[in-house]
Amino acid sequence: MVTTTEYLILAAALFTIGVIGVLTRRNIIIIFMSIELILNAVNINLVAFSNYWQQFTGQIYALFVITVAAAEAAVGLGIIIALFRNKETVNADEIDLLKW
Amino acid sequence: MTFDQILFYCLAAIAIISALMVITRRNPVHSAMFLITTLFSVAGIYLQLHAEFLAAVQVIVYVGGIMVLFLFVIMLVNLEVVSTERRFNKQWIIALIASAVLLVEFGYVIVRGGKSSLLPPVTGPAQDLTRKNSEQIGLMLYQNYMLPFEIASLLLLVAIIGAVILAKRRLASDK
Amino acid sequence: MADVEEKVITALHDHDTFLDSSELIINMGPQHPATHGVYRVRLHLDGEKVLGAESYIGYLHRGVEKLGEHGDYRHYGPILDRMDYVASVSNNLGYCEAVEKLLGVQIPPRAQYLRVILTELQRIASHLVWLGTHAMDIGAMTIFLYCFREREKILNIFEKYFGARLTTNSFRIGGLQFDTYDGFEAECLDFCNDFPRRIAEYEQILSDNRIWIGRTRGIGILKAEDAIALGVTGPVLRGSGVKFDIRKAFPYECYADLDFDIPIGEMGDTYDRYLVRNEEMRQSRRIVMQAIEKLPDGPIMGKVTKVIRPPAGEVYHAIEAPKGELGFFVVSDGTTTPYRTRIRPPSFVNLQALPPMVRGQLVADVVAIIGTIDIVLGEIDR
Amino acid sequence: MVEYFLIPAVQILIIFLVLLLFVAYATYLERKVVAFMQVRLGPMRVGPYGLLQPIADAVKLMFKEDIVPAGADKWIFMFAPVITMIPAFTVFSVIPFSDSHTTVFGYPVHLYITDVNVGILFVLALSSIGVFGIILGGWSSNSKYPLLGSLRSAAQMVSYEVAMGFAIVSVLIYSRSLSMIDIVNAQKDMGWWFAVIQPIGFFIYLICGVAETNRAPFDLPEAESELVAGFHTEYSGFRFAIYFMAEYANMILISSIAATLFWGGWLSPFPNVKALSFLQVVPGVVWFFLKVFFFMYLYIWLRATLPRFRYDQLMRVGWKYLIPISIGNVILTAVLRLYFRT
Repeated sequence: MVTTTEYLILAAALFTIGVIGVLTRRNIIIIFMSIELILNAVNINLVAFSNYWQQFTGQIYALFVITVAAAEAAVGLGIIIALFRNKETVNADEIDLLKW
Repeated sequence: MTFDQILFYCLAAIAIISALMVITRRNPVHSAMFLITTLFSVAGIYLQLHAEFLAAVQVIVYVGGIMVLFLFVIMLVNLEVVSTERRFNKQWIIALIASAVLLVEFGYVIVRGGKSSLLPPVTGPAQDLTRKNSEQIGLMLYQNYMLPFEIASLLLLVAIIGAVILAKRRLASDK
Repeated sequence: MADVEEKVITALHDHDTFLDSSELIINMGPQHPATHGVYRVRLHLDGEKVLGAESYIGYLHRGVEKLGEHGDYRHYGPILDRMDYVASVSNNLGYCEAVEKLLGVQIPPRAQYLRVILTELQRIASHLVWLGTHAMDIGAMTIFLYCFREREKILNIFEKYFGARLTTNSFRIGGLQFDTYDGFEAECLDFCNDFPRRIAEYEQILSDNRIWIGRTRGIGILKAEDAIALGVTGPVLRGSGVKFDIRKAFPYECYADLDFDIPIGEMGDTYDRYLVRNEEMRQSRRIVMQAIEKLPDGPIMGKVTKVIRPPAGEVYHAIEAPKGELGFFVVSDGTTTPYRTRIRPPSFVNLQALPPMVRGQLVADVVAIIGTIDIVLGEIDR
Repeated sequence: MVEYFLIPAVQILIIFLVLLLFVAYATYLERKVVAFMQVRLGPMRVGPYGLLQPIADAVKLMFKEDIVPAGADKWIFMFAPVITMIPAFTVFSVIPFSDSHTTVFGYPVHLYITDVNVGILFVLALSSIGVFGIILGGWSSNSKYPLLGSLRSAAQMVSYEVAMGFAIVSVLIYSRSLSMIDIVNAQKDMGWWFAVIQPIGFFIYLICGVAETNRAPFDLPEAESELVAGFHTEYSGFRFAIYFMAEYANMILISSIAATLFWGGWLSPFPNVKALSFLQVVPGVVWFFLKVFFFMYLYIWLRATLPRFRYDQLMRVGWKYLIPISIGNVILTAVLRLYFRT
């Protein structure tokens, strides 16, 4: 029997890895992928609690999180393309102008 | 150790190792590959938690949809210089310290929470997660969570339009 | 002309690409399934859209023109077989007539009719190869084998008559080397009687097919004035709506006695050229049937000396080869060797129309357009 | 232990081997059928009527040099064909070949590997993975034609998956279950194949299925005349064979799903008509494979007949016609189902 705590530890680890990725990487696409990692960590928590309480609410929340992730990926990647078109870079630290 | 546990530790190890690979690989395509691996093992963990529908959705939406989009964009903006550039930004040490603090906090909370069983006990009638998973999720989505569901659909619509407008080629007349 | 060139040049330097960064350059060929030989076209792409195209030719260069200046007049024939190798008969016809013109020789009527029969059969065979490969480029693979089935019948006739299937050679300066074999007329008529049914079969597969129409209608439009400016001839010119056919405009051999129509297109797109060539096959069949009906008896060789020594002078003579105007410019200095043999191959000139035609189309259309021009690399590179 | 591990393992092995054989002979079938449509004979040299041709092909491809292009991403290049093949074969674990079961050494054995309650979602999920092998294979080749081919296929497969999903949803509204077995049983209870009740959904599924497997007339990712061989231009030898096998396995898969969802799986035609009950003498497995064979034949027939679409036309067909029609079909089906509840 795997306890809820173990799921939470896994989720915490994934979350932290995601945060490290967001904070350290330059490539904006990889930053986006790290955000997906964070969202997944949250989903594991939601589903683990859903299992703990024997309620579907957690799973449905996770479903909404996936929906939001899809929307976020679509818009985010659109932004990356627009950015690349204008600046010819995908490095987050080179995009340092508010206006060009 | 039961079969369940062995499975969990395998999946968790795969998830964490490939998550580490995601944030350390130089080539974005490799990162995407490892992210797909992570997503798969997370889907496996959902299966362990009796969330079959969610596991299927995870694979269909994340792997089949979002990651294809990612790869598509990586190929569109494929730069030769990527392979020679610095991977990490300048403040990576500070970032690591901050993340370490975060991890410690998580660990503290989880260990404390686990020991003193801070989780409240089950309230309300328990639902049987194992039977007719997709049917029950469907019923709940369309009855109890109708409004959030509609809002989510609206969000997707906005995202579609937004993505199209953002990625659309600027016409010569706009310039 | 200048206008067309301008368009091509601006196309090559137009950097308005999808990501506003770099255009994609693709080398289609020299090893590519759809370039009909060792032809290389360098495409400038924006995603899938073609911004410009440059042709690179010469991979099959064998010095055909130069070889003509090194043997005597008769020796040139077998070399010319290898020029447009899907229409060998037509190559020889053009050359022989040019030298005959230079010599001032009249060839006997039987030889004239036989030449017409053979070249018209060759036109059908050449168009069949075109239809098969063109359809294959667009993805319809079955039609290819159907076309080759009919071509096989023509090649069987050729094999019996010439002794060869591909590099046929029996046209001599002054007439023909061989007379017909027994049953030649019957076999030709047999083919002609069967042929309309076959064309109907091809058209049944393609003409009303929505995918085929979608892939060819409005693709690679060549306007009549552009076509004339580029010097395009043959079915490509006629597809653009210009009624010009050397067989009618400057009749040679016995074409003046034969009754046939010149089909023309309306829009000048790939579909029109497809229809024009299909109709040309029908007209060629008509010509063959008439010629066999009228085929006179008599000698097959005119009065030509053993050693051909034309008077000093020059001549340009063009015939309507399957692909367009095939012209031979022969200069004689009074010796037994031509001083200069210059060839105006239709494929080479027609290929000029490729860059303006593919501009703004998609990659998939490039192969359709290369197919519709109907090039043979042996003729382009010579 | 025997029930949970051994029997499924043996079943998986048998189905895998049978499937490999089917894939090999699907290529033979295609070559023969296309040959007969094109007035020629097809393979005739290896074995009687060329029957050993697939084996000869496999041996040839095994011994060919495995070339990795210079500048290619070696690991991804070597791994990509496998990514395409694994899901194509895995999905067969939920395809019900028949509902009959026998007893082997005292253990009940079914003619399918497993029946999961999210069966059709499992199918969709796994089939959406196959596209990665194509994208990554094209990208890692470090060559332009494969890259164009893989970008095309990514766009194509993602767009046609949407319409295909909606076509399947229209069936699910009637079957009220995601399990493949239940879907067939629902057709048995209704007495009609879903193809009769859902003609629009059936045709959309067929079109999308052809597009999903990158077959003519939607074979743009590997359009021979334009992109040389599309995403697998740079592949040779055994890795090419894996792509090839995955393509044919996917064809069989799409045919099997079409048979299961729309043509009543293992059911005999018109199971409710008494006069036709003699058809039930034929075992369900035979009916199933006859149906699969028909769809495979349809694939080959299409390939021999139709020219290829152009990229923009393909996208237009997908987004402007198939997706709206399939959504409309789902709404119509749901409304009808609501008002004529049976």
